[in-house]
Amino acid sequence: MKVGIIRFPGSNCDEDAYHAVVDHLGAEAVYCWHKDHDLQGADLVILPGGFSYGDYLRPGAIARFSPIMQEVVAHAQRGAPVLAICNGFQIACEAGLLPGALLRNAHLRFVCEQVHLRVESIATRFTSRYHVGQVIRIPVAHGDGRYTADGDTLERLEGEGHVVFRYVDAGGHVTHEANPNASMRNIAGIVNGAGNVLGMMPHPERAVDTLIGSADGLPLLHSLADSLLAEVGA
Amino acid sequence: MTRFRVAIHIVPRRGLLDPQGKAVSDALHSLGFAAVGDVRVGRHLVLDTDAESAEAARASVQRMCEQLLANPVTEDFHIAAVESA
Amino acid sequence: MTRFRVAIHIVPRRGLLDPQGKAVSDALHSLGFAAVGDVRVGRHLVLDTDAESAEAARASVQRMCEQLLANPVTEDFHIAAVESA
Amino acid sequence: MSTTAVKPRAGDPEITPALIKEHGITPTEYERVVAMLGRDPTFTEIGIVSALWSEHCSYKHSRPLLRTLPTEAPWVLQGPGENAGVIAVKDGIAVAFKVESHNHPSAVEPYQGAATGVGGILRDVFTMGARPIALLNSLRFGPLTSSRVRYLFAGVVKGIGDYGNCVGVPTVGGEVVFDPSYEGNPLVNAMCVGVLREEELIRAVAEGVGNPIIAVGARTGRDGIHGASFASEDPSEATEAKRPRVQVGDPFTEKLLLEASLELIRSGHIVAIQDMGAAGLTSSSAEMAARGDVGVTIDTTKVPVRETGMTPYEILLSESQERMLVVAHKGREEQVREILARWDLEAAVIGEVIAEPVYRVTEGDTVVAEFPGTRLVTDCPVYTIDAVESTALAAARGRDPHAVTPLEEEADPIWTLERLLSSPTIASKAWVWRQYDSMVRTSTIVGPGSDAAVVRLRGTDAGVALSIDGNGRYVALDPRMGGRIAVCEAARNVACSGARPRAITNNLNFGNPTRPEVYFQLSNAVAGMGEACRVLETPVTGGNVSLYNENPQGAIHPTPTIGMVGVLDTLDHVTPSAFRAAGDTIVLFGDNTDELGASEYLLRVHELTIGAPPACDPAGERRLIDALLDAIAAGHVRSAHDCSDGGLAVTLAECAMMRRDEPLGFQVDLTDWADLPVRALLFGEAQGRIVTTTSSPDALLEIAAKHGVPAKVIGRVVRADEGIEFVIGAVSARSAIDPLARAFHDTIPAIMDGGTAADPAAMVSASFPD
Ligand SMILES: Nc1ncnc2c1ncn2[C@@H]1O[C@H](COP(=O)(O)OP(=O)(O)O)[C@@H](O)[C@H]1O
Ligand SMILES: [Mg+2]
Repeated sequence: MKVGIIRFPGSNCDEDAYHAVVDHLGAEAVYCWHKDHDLQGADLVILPGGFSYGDYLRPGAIARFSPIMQEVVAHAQRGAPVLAICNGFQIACEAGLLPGALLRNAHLRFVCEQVHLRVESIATRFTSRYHVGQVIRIPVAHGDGRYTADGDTLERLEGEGHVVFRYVDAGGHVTHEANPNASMRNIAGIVNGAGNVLGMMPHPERAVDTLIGSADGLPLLHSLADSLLAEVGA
Repeated sequence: MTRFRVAIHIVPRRGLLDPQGKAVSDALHSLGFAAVGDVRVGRHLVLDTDAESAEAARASVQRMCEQLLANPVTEDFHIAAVESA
Repeated sequence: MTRFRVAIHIVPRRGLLDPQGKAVSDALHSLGFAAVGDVRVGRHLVLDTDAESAEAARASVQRMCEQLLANPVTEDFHIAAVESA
Repeated sequence: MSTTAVKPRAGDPEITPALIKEHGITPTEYERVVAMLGRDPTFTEIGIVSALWSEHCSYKHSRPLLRTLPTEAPWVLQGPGENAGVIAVKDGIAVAFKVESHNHPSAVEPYQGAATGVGGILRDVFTMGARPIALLNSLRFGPLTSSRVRYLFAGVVKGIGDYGNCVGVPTVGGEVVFDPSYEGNPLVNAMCVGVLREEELIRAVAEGVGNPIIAVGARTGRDGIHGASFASEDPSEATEAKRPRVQVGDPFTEKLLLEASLELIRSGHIVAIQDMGAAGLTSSSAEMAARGDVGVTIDTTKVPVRETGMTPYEILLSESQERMLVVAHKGREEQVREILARWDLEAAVIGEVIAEPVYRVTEGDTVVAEFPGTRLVTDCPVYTIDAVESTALAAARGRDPHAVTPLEEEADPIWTLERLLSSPTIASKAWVWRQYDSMVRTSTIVGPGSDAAVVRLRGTDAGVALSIDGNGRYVALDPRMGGRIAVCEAARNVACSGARPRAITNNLNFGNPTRPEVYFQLSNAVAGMGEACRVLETPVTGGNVSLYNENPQGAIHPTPTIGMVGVLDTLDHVTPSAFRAAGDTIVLFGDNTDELGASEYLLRVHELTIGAPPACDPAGERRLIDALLDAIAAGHVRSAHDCSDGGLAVTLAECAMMRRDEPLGFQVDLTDWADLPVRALLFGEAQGRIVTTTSSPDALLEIAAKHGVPAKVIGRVVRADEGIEFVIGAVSARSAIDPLARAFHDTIPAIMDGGTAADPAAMVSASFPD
């Protein structure tokens, strides 16, 4: 399995994604430069966190026009997996890979802390190693993470099981206090209709080792590896 | 070719939560501006561009808004003024 | 008392770096809008307020800008329109 | 010596005594310039001198004092004199670190002032060839009861957060103190730590005749002109008129500059690199030339500018951010340009290193400034002032804290404890550090909220422990003792996390040094710092001086802040501050004393800054640290937290409920000290104490005894629902955890976001700019 990590100007979680994949998952990873048109044969594409183009105008608005994004979109259209984390999630929404938008946190401040997420669906290639209703601890670090979409979109996401992670309290309950940014319906992560693009505000690549606070993000990477292995096997 | 200065307003779509607007309105109240009601906070862009005519400038800025400047999911835009710069 | 809707533009002061404006201008160029020159990004506020007259509304908004809405060190503001709402 | 003709430039103002004064140049200094040049200086030259001879760049009032500080140890690879200090850690890995102040810009525009402060310190570190891995900050404000202070506090925190978060360097620690002495003159000190391989160390020394000098990064605008001399003036007089001088930071460009600079340094195409910080192009070029003892020539028409019609004076003195000056190998200009272009950055050759021993600036073919050799830097004046202690402060120190009548409520020590825990200076700063990305780079083992942060160094099993500390109250009341305490407290913090303190950087925030009583504070504080550094073997590898911190009420508390770097040879030794589990035994290292002077208790409960600060014996602190580190290495220490603001009671309470989700309780018996006044025992700030927990108390006591450090079992950790309890002979005091936890955790959020009481000004700075 080969992972392509996209490097935009202003990406700053690219190295963290690299270490998570190489040191903790034991897979191969390459960086893909935003000005290139080359995914270097990556099976999985990661759109990492950071502040592409300084988040100027709107987070993700400028990055989505980077040359490499044409390849990322084509890769996604082929049904190949894309993991879009934090700023990557914002870029994916701007690029139309995922529905909705991520707006300024309602309290208007950046927030960095460990949060609890409830796994809402394990019928995705990103979450097969979790169990439904499992509560995991993963950090968030963002200023614009308030997931927003129109009513129809929300109904569709819910109805088709495309809401993958929700902010909850330690006991697994969806509460206002557990929501770090006032995102609609406490949504922390969603998949697209085809199930191959996951966008999430929390950082699974920062939760790969108890030494740095949590290893609850590792099963996500392992789920992806499983699914890719199954494809090769098939 | 003439240089035009174009003003654009980009505002959060009505019905969406506008926490900045709410924060500003609360702050104005606590400063004693009790008569203030709703406040909406958006962006004001001023850009210079060369074009054959004011209409051409407006048309080009319209495309910029649709492609980049406004988010079609959450924002509305309005080209407020086109003046020769 | 009448309800007025007031539009306010707040822009980074000329001469100060406007990194956001520069990023937008660069992005427009790479999207092919080669004719674009300088871009400045500021804020556009629309607020409703009750006042005896349009003049009174404007005067009150002027004070809001001075006291709260604009940063006196880095920004200029302009009251663009006062209309009965 | 023959010099090229330098004539006044058409359009420049005439040199008058008023203009010279306006540039902060004294008549004697002016004579010095004339003697150096053998003629009258031009307007451009006046600008250059005013910048380079400002306190900020020249250290003219502090240099002789700084020279007394110890700067060497076997692990020091780079001491003071460069953009940052560097120490060796392990396996060829080294760390670079430095602290810098942005006090005056932050007083005027808190958001941009603090943001650009972070930008500057990042550049100081990555110009050494080091990749920044951690940021810390030390902040001082007036009391939060003022809306202006809330505005400054919110803006500074957001500015620091937005900049570091965007660049992608975790902010892992810091401190915030609120005291009336900083009203109107906040302190914003930022520290950065970077990692490098020893062989990658690069110095900012211009070399090689014919080598091109290249301006890199952002374009030059009219912002911040005269920031350096601005930082060297008393802001209470001058600030209002100088507002347009603020600079706007662009962290996105900084991130590109960081990546491009590290790539440039590794490429071998360049000789030297320096950030254009205070006094911009002038100071960076003159300092690089002086370090290499070479001549340089610079053509201002070649500098990429953001605005039209900029004069040489403006181009030389602009403090536009996110710019670097590079000396490249001759013939490699194209390669340098290519690397920068990859990061969408500009590079322009603006001058070269020359054989002739002059510092020359031209505007096209016209020479607009020329100084002989490197004398501009080396001949700058140095002042020593007669030091006289302020009689008011000496009198305040002389007052007996025991003569202060306790309030009625103090009959219950729990009341006093709660009052202290809700002092904004002591209360949890989670409201602040939640706004900082403390985890990016996935190397933060211990983030904000502990005694010291711990950051691992990839490629080794080692880590660094980082802390920034200072207590202006102590220094005000006794500068020498205060200087010692600042260093010792920082060292104790680092040791509590399991690290051996190795070196410091420091920021001297003081008032106007030409006043004898301020110079007294400065000279004595530096002396105290030096004493402690020598005993602890933590040399000073760099720092910064910020003088003229005054408000209309007078000088701020003299505030040296100490950035301490410690090393953990293995991450197995990382030790938390918070209690770990019920049943653990609490062992106090060090002794309780009857010292209540200069305490947070007196300030918070009685609004008094009086009495002598606690005595600090660096040799005793050294033994304490050695004992603690031995005990940690032997695996006997489950948690360690040092006693500082608020004394023993506050320290124990913090250990119990620092982790809000998983609090614990404690029961301690202090009957051994029953002869001490209760408030001195519980709230006095005696130095040299650490609260540890262990499951092997005997082993711990044995190690302490071996080092000659007093140590005693004082109690045990219990479940949270059992609350806390102090027994002192016949006296005992108990409390549930909850009210104390609320005092500690909710105070700052309640002040800053508390419903309708929210401060409008704070809100605006918190929501803008976006
Ligand atoms: N308080 C101090 N103690 C020791 N060295 C200091 C202190 N203040 C400044 N220095 C050293 O003086 C040198 C020059 O100062 P510096 O602050 O780098 O100027 P700049 O503001 O351009 O960065 C630096 O090497 C710095 O480490
Ligand atoms: Mg420097």
